[in-house]
Amino acid sequence: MVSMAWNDKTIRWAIIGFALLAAAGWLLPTWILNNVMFGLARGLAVLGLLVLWRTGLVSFGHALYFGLGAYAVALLEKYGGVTDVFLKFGAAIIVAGVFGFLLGFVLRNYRAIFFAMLSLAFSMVLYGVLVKMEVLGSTDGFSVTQNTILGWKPDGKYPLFCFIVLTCVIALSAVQLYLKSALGHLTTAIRDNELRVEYLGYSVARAIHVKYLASACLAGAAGGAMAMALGQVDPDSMVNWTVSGELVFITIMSGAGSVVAPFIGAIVFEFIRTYAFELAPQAWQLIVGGTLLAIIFFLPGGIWSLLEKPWAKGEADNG
Amino acid sequence: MSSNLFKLVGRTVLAGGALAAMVATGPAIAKDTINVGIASFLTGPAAGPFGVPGRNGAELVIDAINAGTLPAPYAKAGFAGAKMNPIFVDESGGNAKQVGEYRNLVEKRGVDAVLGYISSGTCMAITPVAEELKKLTVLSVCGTPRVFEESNRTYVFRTQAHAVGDSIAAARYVLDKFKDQKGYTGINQNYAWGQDSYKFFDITMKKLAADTKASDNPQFPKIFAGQYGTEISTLSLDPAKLVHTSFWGGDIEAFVLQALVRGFFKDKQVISSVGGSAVDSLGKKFPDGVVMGTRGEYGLLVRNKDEPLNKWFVNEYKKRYNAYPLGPSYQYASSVLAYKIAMDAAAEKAGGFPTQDQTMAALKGLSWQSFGGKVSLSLADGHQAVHPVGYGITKWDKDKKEPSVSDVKFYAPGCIYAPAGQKSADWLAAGMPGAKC
Amino acid sequence: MADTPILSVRDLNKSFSGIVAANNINVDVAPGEIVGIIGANGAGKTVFVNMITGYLKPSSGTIQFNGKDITGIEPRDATHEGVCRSFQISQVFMTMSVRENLLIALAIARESGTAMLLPVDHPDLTDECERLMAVYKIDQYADSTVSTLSQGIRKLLDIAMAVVANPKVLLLDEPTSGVSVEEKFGIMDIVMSALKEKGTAVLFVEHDMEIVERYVHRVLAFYQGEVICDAPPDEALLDPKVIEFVIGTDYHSGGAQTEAADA
Amino acid sequence: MQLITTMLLDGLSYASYLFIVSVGLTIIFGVMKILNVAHGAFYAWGAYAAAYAIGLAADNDWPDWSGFVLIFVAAILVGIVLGTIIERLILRKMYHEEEVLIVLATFGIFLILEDVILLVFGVNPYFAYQPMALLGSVKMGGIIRDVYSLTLFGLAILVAFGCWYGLNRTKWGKLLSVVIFDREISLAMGINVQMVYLVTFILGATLGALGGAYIAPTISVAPGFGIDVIVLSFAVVVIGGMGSIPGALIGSLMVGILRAIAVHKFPEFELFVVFGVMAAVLMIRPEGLFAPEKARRI
Repeated sequence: MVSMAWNDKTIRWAIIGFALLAAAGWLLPTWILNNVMFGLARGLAVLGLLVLWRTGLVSFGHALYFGLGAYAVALLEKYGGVTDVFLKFGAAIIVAGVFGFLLGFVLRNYRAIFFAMLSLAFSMVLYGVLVKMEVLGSTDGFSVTQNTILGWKPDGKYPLFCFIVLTCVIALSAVQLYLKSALGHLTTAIRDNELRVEYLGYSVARAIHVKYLASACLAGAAGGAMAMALGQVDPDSMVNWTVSGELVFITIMSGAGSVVAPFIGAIVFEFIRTYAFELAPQAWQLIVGGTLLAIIFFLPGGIWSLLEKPWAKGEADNG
Repeated sequence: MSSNLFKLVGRTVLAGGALAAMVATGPAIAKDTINVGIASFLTGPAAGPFGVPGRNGAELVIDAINAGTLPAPYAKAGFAGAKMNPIFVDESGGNAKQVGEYRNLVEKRGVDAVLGYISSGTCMAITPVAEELKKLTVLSVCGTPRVFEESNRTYVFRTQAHAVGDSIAAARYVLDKFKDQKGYTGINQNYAWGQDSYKFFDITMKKLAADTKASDNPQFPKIFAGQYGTEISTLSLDPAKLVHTSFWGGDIEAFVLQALVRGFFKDKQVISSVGGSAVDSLGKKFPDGVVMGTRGEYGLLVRNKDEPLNKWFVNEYKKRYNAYPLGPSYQYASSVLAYKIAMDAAAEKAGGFPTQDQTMAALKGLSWQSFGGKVSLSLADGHQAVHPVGYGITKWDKDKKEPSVSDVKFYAPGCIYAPAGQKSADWLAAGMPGAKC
Repeated sequence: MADTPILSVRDLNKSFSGIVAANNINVDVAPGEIVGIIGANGAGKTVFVNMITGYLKPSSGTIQFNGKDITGIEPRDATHEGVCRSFQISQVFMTMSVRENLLIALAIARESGTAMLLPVDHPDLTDECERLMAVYKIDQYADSTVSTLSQGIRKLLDIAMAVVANPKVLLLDEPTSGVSVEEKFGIMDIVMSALKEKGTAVLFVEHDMEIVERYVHRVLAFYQGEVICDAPPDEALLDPKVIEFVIGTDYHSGGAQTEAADA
Repeated sequence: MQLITTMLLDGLSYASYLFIVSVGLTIIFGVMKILNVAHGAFYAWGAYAAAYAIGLAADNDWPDWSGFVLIFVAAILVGIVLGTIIERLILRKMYHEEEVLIVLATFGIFLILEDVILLVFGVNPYFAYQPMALLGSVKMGGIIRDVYSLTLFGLAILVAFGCWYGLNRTKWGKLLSVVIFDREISLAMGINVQMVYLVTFILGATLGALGGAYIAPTISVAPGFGIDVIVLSFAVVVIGGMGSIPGALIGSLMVGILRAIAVHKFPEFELFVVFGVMAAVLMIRPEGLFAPEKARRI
């Protein structure tokens, strides 16, 4: 398995790149470290959306899992006193996974706009519950401030940064291997022609369910990582429909060409937002919205399409 | 690239060395300018009635301090001699965004301090981050007592008294003025500020007038919901006469407009703890007879107070922004002033430009004459301010064509805040022992 | 029809909101038998194929395969049982290459669940894939994206993908429709010779009577949802009802084929 | 009994508001298959334009009733200007794209329009209470209600009737149903589909703006209040069936009345109710309660 992963060019380069990033993190100013960390965390959710998107499905409700992951971390710390990063992160994935598994039974039968709308509805149900329940923090949410790693309480964010980088590498490699497998090729196959997949003898619903579950877990992981990196969860920043919209936005901005693209796109997004907010505190939405339109019109393949050519060239050179 | 990296490493090492050298007590290197982040709502529904007046109040006072034109005893120019370069940032967009932006202010833009914040939600969210980043942060407006009662803070101060006093004063005021009211209910926003405001009003009423009936259906709509038709119906059906609200910003304005047409204010006695902005923005549309608070000696309640600082503030503000200063204008101005006083005092004590620790030491427990009245950082180990809180009854002044208030009554801090070291909820539950009214 | 039939259809009916699309159909197919299904547009040929392969549920009647009742099962279960089909309009994965199309089909056809987790370029799958492409003479297009290829190639791929699961009964829905006249016989030769060795029973829907005459053992003629003739081709093509309702008089008088390929 | 009357009236008045806001969304979806997130921006722009105009009228001592005229003028102006710009400059170039991309593009448009409001109108709230004050109040079911909110009900009926009449009794409506049924066929028939799309989009935008303009007198018109409207009208439209006008009517009634019950009896469930119903309807009848019959394609 490990050798199979290493033999994959994308994974190999991603591991090298992320290792360099982790090393660079030691030297980076904290604000850059933070923004990269937020980008990586969000990138996990975008990776999940990419898996769905390759199947032709777009969820306008993945903030549901992002939020579940984030709130799992926050509630576990608040009411359970758990501070360990591994435990909190695990809980985020499990909670999102359980919900993804259950809702998957419903959503796997939906396509196109209906899939998008039902996802949206589910996420807004969670939003409605969170906003109105005082025990769940209502609109205030909670702080997440205690991060320990196996009993060690690190000073500063660097260890958490490394943890998130490691998570991203693992997630990215797993998704890459999955996409290269026959099961992963089904992703495109289902988008192309569901009828044929059924006639070949594979249950499209089951295949979509698996993908949905995977993307839910990734979004949950993203929410958990975000909660720990940011130190705060609240419904408007984690669960509202605008968050789902942002995730889809980053997916389009990144491009579906590679499993690396979501992370690049999400980091770019984080910096665009930071600078927009700094340069134009009263018009930052205008800059973000303008970027979105510009990408749709002038860069339909996303940021990845800019990198794809040199990448493909390198591939050819390597034989 | 590699050479840049090298420079970066070099700089980090150098900075680390400098920091280590500075850890000793000596004064910091003198500065000509300091950068201070000032957060308030610049977009969204709270921008007009709260964020922008707050920002303006800060801007007015910062400019005056930079130029040295503030009246005595604050006429000395600058913050420990340095000019302040304010960086105004937007508070809207949710708590998580605010936390991210706070980090950017401190870590990217390298501010010397952060001032401001209106929403209790934002304050709760950024306080732990301020502690983590060890950055002096002075909260200006937000009210939830949880900021300091949940845990001890080192780097966070609040120059505004917390919400408990607003609620206790509201209860005391209505019990003083309106004896027989067949119970009370409330409409408050569903987050820290609204929940706390009503909770403490409720407990105080139960303690002070046990026979007054509490409604079993007080309303908690989402903040910035905008339409309250259904809620107004519910409140109308409730037999309670007193309606407590801590609505603020666009919400109080929308609520008043919608309730007004339905004759709500004829039937009910509304107590608004922080609706002052609506009194000005709605002008003669605002109903007479509403019990109105401004959370301190601010805005409407002190508009005609004959004190040099207050007169200067009201006149200069009016001249520059063509409007009366509102509560948030006072609250932001007060934070800026407190920061200046602390910087100056710390500079004097250290004999040079003060470090953050020295400024904080000077700020701790500070008492000062602010624009509306006296404020003391006497709670939470010198981090949380107290000051009198008052209420009055609104009345449109036909002759001057501007709003006015009558029957203004202020309650001294000793009457409405738990003594230092006690949690507000415990103190209230015990029946407010030792309250001096 | 000496052997026990591999496929046995009894009293099959199907109606869509009042319109009868299949009326009391009874058919037996022996292992290895080649059956041509003919009929005008809307006669119920495709409905019949759709019911056998589980795409449509019959209103009544039974379908037995190898002695087992397979009435109304899901298409994928029909495939697992050994009943596969191709489509009138090729149902292939348009944005993928010919090789990828077949690799997916092969991976699914493997019974073991882990085959799906293997990378598609695993030799377990690729060897078989290369062999199939050679048999169906599509190997020269292995790396071309399907959407760039001609109808004829797509048809071949479509059929090759249906054969991957080693069906006992294969239903081909108009294997030569939309294909140029020159390609038609080429395609049928390739397919029929590939299937002959396997002993697969084949039912194919066809409009071209020359093809029917050349390849089939038996003809089923459909008209208004009914089987109006079930006989060997030489007999069936002379049946007056078949001539009147299906092939028209032009065919035997040597005129041009009246019925264009279905759109 | 009093409670039931109150809940019913509150629910109906909220439902009327929802219907006016969401009917434009459903029309655009029905004809153009675009889920228009920018609808929230039309709503906000309508409210701003109306509030601005009414304020101006009040400053110039126009009679109070002029507000009612200005509401409609403002909505139509906003609809024509924004509708034309967006359809011509952006959407027209995108009809061949994936649904999702179009939705995202409208999301981008929404973000931009939100901030342009700030740049044009500033951050201070606008008030336009004159029309509401003019109509006064009336006692119904034991409590006082404002007449203005009750007129919402009339407006909703008017809009519903107008849509029904326009679609079923005019030549234009017949044209529209052809385009809805099949874009290719209508192109082949020589229908100017581009024109139909433009007019539809302007109509939808105008209705969205009308929702905002009509509600403006009752609220403080301040930045950022278009966001919640978007998902709310999505919910209404999905419940009724995307593209169906009777569906939008039923959806509004369901959401309006359920929400009123929730606010009166179970305030914690106010938001949950709306989206819970949306999810439930999607699960039971994905096409919505009143989806237009679709031709099945094999």
